[in-house]
Amino acid sequence: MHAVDGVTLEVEKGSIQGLIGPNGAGKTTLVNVITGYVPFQAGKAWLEDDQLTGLPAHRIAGLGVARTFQNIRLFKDLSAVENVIVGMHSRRRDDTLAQLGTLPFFRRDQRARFNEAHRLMETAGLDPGEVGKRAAGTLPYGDQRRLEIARALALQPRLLILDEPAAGMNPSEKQGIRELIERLNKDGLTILLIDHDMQLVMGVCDRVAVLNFGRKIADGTPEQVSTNAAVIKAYLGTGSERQASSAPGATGVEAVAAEEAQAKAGSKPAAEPANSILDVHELSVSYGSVNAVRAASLRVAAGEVVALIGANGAGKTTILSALSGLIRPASGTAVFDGLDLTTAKASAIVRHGLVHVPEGREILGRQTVLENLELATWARRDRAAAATQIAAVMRRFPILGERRRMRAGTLSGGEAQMLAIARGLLGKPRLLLLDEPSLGLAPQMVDEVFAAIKEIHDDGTTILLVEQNALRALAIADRAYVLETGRILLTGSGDDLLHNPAVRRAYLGG
Amino acid sequence: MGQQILNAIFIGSIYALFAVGYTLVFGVLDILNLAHSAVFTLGAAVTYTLVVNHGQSFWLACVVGILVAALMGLVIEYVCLRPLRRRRAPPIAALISTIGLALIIIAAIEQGRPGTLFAWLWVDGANPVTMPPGTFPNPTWHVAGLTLEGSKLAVIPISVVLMLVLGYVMRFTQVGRALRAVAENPRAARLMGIDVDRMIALTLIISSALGGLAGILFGVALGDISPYIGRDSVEVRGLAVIVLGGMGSIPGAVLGGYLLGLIEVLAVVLLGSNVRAGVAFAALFLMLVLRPQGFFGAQLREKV
Amino acid sequence: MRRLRLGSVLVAAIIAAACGSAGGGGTNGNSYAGKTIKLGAVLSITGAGGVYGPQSRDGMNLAVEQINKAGGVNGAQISLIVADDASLQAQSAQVAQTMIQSDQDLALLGPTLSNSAVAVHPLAENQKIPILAVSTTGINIVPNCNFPSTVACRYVFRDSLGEETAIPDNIQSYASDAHPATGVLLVAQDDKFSSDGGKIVQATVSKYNINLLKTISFGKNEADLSPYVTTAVGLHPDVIFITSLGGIPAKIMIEARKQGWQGQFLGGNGFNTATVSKNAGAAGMGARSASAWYLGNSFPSNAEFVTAFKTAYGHDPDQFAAQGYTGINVIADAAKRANLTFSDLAGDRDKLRAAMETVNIQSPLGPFQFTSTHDVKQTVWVIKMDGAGGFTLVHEIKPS
Amino acid sequence: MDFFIQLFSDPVAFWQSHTLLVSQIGINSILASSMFVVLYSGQLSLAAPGFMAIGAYTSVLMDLNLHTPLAVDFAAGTALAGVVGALVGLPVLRLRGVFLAIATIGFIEALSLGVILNLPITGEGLGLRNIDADPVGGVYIVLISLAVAVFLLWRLTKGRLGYAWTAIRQDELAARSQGIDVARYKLIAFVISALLAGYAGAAESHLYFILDPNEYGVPRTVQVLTFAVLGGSGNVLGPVVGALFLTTFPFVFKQAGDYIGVVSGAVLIAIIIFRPQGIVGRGGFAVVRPRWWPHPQLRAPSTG
Repeated sequence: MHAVDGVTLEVEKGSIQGLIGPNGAGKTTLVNVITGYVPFQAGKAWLEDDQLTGLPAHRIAGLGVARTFQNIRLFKDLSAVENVIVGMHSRRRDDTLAQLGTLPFFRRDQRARFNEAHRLMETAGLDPGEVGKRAAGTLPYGDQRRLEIARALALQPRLLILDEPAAGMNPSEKQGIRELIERLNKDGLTILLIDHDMQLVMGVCDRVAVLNFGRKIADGTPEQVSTNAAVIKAYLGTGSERQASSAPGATGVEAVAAEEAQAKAGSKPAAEPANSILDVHELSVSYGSVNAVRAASLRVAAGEVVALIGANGAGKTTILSALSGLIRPASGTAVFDGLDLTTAKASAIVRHGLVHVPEGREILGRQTVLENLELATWARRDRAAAATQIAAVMRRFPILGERRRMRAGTLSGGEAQMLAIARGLLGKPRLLLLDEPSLGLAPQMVDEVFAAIKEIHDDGTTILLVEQNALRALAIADRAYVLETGRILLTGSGDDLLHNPAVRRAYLGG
Repeated sequence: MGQQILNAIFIGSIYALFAVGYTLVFGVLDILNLAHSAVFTLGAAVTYTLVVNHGQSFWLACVVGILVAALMGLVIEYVCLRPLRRRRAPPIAALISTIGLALIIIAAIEQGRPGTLFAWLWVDGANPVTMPPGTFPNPTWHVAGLTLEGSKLAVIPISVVLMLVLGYVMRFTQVGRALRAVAENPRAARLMGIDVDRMIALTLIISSALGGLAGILFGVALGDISPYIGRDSVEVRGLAVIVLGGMGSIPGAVLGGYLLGLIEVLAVVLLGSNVRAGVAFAALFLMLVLRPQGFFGAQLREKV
Repeated sequence: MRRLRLGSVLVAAIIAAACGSAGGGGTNGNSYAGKTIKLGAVLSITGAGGVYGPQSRDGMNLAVEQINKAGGVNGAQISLIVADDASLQAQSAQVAQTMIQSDQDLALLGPTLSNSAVAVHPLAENQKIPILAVSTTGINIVPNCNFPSTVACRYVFRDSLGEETAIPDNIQSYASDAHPATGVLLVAQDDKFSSDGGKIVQATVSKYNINLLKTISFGKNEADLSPYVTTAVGLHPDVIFITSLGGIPAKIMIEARKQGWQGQFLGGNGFNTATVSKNAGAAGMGARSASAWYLGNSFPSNAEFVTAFKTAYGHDPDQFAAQGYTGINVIADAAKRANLTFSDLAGDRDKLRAAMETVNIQSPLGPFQFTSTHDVKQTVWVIKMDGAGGFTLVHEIKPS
Repeated sequence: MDFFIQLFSDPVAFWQSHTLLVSQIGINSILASSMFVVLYSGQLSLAAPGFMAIGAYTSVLMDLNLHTPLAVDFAAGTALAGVVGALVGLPVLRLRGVFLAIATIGFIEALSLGVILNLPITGEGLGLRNIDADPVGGVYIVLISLAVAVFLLWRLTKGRLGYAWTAIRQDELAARSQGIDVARYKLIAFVISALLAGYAGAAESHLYFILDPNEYGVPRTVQVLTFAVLGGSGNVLGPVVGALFLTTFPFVFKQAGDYIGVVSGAVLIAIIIFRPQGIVGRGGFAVVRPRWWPHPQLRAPSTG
């Protein structure tokens, strides 16, 4: 299977090139290939007239290709300044002997480096005086992103690759990043920008390339791309023409407020059920200094399908993880059918009938499909029933029946997703948490997955669905919550939200 | 030569039995449990003390010895490992804490003399002792120039059967699957309702019980029980074995055990002198440089 | 230990009072009343030498208590500190250094193993403090402790029977009894005591035209000796010579008997302790070695020593206990005649050294004197294991 | 306690009566520092005793046979250790974590098999008698070289090299993205560590009248690792503190008597559990640091 397949991409010197595409489209893989983390299978890459093909990562960096990472990779225990100084490595003369002698010019250089580091942090919009001495890992999320950029700038790169610099940021932070990018570009830096936030990408990029399933499906000015039907299809999923006509436009930030109002007006007050099986109240979760979920409240009644939608980093997955006991919330309550989820052990939660099918499936690649299924019945006491259900499941997903003796690691993405869902079912759930079940799947697979979900629901299982294919999710959802940067932005019935522009904004940025 | 092959198979079984427990813990936790060889010694010591100083029957003593070893497994988990897991400490910290426990166990046995704190555990100090003859049936046959000694012969089927059972459990039972799940992806395991902590505790119990049993078999069959049998016979060799077989691989550990036994005896027969322990390591060193994943270590990549 | 010690004190008191032997009752004019003579013993309580060390310690403690109860050395009480060197060379040296420098001891005893002696004795010589070896029997212990340098060490003495005497005597006595034709030598190569023994065996056998078929060496930390024994037994020798330490001889005997070998075991000082005889059990029956001491020997002071020891510790003493006991008495006697000042340590150490050269006392080892090379001249007892943890006498060889 | 009483009441007498202890602390500190270098660059190498042996035997043999001045002996021993370090490092450094650890153990054992135990010139396992040893006077050399070593390391960790090492230790991937040649800097660290160990070996060999082969085995490497990890391997001072603490421990707690082993084992566990990052390091000395003291950069415990 090809993560990236025959992609040609030219970045014009001094320009900002955008690279977009739905999750799993292969954007990050492409970057990893360019920067030498993943070996080329075929093809070549040049930076101006330097060959990059086949060089080790550190050489490529030395040639002036700086990058940031999608999941921030700072040296967490070094201070912010030190992080930036590490970035100067490749263009810094080897001063080992000088240090040993603590020669004066070493001290001078050291001071010079500190000053430069401070300058770079200022460029990246950090206040060195304030954050300079703090350990990088303890900085707020936004600052960590900026620091990573400052560190990248320390290489004095010819090309700067930003991998989702704005992920999980709130509008004002995003605005800051946008200005930063534009400023860097004005100083003549060439930038390759990867981000989910259309509004950002469309706003700053001179040209935008679109990847889907490892292939380039469009390349051109933001206008051309944003009106390209293939792109819209790739993004909002395989909906009917009606949705396709409402293209993801580059609505300016100034429009945000207006849309906010429009959204509130457009959506009826959330018709939350009185008697709920799951009741989450003011739930807040934070990773260190990052507040991933801020006082989110939601309820699910028995028999419902409730969708939880929102852009990347909005906190959807975090909420699910908190519910299934993988992480402990900072505050708030979450009760499932009398069981306090904020304190119960993960194993107890499963036994109580709340089963979480995680993002990225997390199937056990080293065990066979059958073993995966049998293990899924771990929490159950009714062995016989479990056995029959395994058979039933394999009938429902014939592909699993065929492959039962194969190592799960060899399954394709779609098959793996089926396995993950089947595993969830075998846990005998009364409430099933599905996280991004269609992630990176081909359209026909997506159809199958949703068919399966519908079936499961018809069998009377309550479902809380996190899905970035909003149209598909809303289509089968009784109700939905729209999440933005850890907050519940609005809620309402599926149909209602389908037509709500705020949803589009939540997805395509703002 | 035939006799030498027997020697090799015998000591190989001991190595294998010991290493299986060793590698099991590494496979599940990615941690080297350096207290394992101390548990080996403890098993033998407890059994001897029960028989000789407390006049218990040999068979009862063996059972208790294994139980004590298993219990020590729990101690390792609750004292050395779990607190560090809770604090997300690096694996190297666990290395140190298990060293500490090993130190305690060995010192306790070493200092056990009449009238000391640990007299209940051991009274012979640093002295090596042997099971008094007659405490257990030990028929010896002389067949075709070979000496077949009951206690040594018994070791072979016992360890083979146990290792087969363990292999079966790991491969075909729900618990085995759960253990492998914890080893591969604890997060996924938790999502399936598996209590990871309990599984880890179970791992250490099994591992330590096997280690203790290996110690008992070694001490009884070789007529050598002392505070140092663990250190001298298996502590470092155990590492060699589990690497030869590929870290975390049970069949690998078994094969590695027998292989090491064979290499060593051949070294004695062919090269003479005291190159025994060294030869194995020369081989090990080469193999790590040439084929780091060992024979069965397909999963090395994930492990590192 | 404590409990036993208390018991022993009383008994020791009675005995010492009854017959003021073993260094008791001052004959010398000068008085050390109120002073303390600090001695340090470096012994292997744990590790390979743990088989011997505790015996020496018990013997020493017994002697100290008897002497102190009997009024001490010209009124001075002896305080003995025993430190464990875990049978490791480096640790041995560190322990000794602490005793010399920080404890400010007058003299040292030990260490248990020849392997450690090569680390400790040169140190003592270098620091000019008398040291009395009570169990080290390897080659070049005395007088040339700085081997290969041939300068005789002035501060190093020994009251234990060197393998250079023990092994040849043993072989000779057995050869004259049984005229064996072939032998195999099993030696722990990486231990000084053992490998020295091995060298001596190799040098001696030809004298009694025994054909040494093979020398099989192994590491002293080997746990499983079966392969070596199998090789040895495979050669069907009349004699198996074992020169090694601690539990090893017993393990070899057991394994060899199991494999159906019927010949004779010969060895050295490594055999001469109860533990070895006990562990070997029936397998060890008849195994011969030459010893510096024998439980039933007829020397007057031996009987007292044995009774006192049994009352104190509840079991028979062995060669190492006897040598340790003698060692303390030797130093006590020297100290008595040395006119110590108790103010100038270096001077006292020299005086003691000089006095030790002229020691002449009755001891469980017999009438005790040092040779000009600071070695011991004494009766040698060829003994064999009785298969039940004890030894029986074969020959008594008077000093030539 | 009288240990401290003397230390403070009569330092002169204390110094005179503990010179060998002090030198041993010095040696152990240098060894710990050599362990520190590799840990600091994110590698768990246990080869130190091997390089010690090289340094020790080389210097003593030169001293005894060629009668070259001490300085030359030391230099030769150290240099040879460095060269061997480079040769061993090249193939071995591909390995990570436990595998590197075990490969380096293999190196130690292979070395003792090939060189220490079976060559006439090295005494065939009986060790070498070094009649020129100076147990008391050696202390000054040791302390001076320790000071120098620590100072140099401290400088190194502050400069380009140190930043590279820290980057590698914390996140190899990110380090590469900053243009750091991971393989190269790992090797540099490995060789420096070899040099330090070699020097320590040479120095130690001139404190004792005997080179004890047993000092260059696995137990020693475990001991040194414990120094470094317990002291805190994120800071140059950590390993020195660790060595100081653990080396003096038995002297300080004389009243533990025979139970010293048990006690120190318990202490080991306690410390590592409550301070997984080591005694020195985050929140370690910060606790006792006076207000006017300059605030240190935060450093991570090495995960080896």
